[in-house]
Amino acid sequence: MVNILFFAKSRELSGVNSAQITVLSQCTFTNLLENILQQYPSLAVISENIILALNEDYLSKDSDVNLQEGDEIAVIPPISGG
Amino acid sequence: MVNILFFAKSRELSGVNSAQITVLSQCTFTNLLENILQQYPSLAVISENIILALNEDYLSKDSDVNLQEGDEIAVIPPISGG
Amino acid sequence: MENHVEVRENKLDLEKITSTVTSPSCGAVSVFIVYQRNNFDGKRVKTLEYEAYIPMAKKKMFEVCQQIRDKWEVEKIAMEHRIGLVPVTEASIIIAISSPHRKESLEAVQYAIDTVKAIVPVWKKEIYEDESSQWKENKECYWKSS
Amino acid sequence: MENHVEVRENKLDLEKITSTVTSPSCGAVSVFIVYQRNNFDGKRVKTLEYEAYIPMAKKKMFEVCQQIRDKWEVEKIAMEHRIGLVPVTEASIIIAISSPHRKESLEAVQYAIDTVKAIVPVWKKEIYEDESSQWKENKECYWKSS
Repeated sequence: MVNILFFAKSRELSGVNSAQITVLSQCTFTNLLENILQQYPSLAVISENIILALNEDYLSKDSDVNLQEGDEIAVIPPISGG
Repeated sequence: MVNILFFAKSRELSGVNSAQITVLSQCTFTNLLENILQQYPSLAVISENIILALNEDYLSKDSDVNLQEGDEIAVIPPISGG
Repeated sequence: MENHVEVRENKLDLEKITSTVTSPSCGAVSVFIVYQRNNFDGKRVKTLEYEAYIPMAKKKMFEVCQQIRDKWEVEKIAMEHRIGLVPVTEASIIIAISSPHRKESLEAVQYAIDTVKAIVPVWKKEIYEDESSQWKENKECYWKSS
Repeated sequence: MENHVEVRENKLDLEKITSTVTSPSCGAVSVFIVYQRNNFDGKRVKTLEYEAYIPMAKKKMFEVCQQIRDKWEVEKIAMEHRIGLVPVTEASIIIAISSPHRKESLEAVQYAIDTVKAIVPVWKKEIYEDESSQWKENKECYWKSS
């Protein structure tokens, strides 16, 4: 189980701020995103426009991901701070 | 007669803030500076390091100068504002 | 070497943020402030709403500080981002940087705002007078598809 | 299009100067502040004394504003220079510039301080703790011989 956080448009689409989900402990970025999209199909409309963060660092889209119990994944739509 | 103003080091050397002096009404920058140095010989030590302003604009060192009664000349050592 | 980073819900205090970077040995302070504009593409903006992934936002702001120190000789860096409802004409971010010489702080503050806009997870929603709203996207954000 | 220029004997008010350049249509404000340092070449500076050829200084500051407007699309410009005794750690000049987009105000504020140092007739005398003193010379001043 990992914690998943949603922000901005991804929060509005998923309808939740955060949740606990089960994902594969070893996978690619693409697998992980697909897995999240299966569990939150409402995110499909912004799926091309999302990056994921793991424990407060951005994941590269071509990276392999190793997840541990209690890790924090964030679904990050394009930012607009400043 | 023109008004002459002294600032910073030129004020300290001349010993006055301002004065009225008689100068040629038509001359070169170099003539005007020489004329001022004759009347205020204490400025000689900074003569290589001075620019003159006429009515609040810098004079170019190679310019001809036309002066009228009541004009304001300023003796301007290197600036250090900001 | 001091980095001050904050994400807060209340009004940003320009005087206070600037004073955190002054020091008797530093002559130059450059400050950059983003104020909220009252219009976008001709639509009147009623208010702005900011949200942040706060711990990650602070972590990335500290990373921006470190990147600046890798590139320029600056003394102190302060950056505060406001979140929540931000009224039009009020500041959403203030960045202040001091350095012994002016070139460094001026270049660093420019790099700072460019990089904050690219990597710090903060989101802005513009709420218009006709009650419509829109999540904005910084052009500096690399995973923006369009 | 507004230019605010002042040469004053009392303390400069950062908040007030910055507020003169904000407007509901301008998102970016860049500010540059010069604070007085407490040392020069290892000598401790006790206090600073500034003097200005005030009417010409203001005239040249307005010329700097105009040069900026010839080069960048900025909204409002404010610059205030303090004269008289300026305690160490207090500001001698504050320049604030607003623009619709940040690049303009950031570049303009850099140009502003560079040009002020080159053409505005203001002089600074550093008075050291050993009672010696020295008139400073900006390296940007073109008629400086050395």
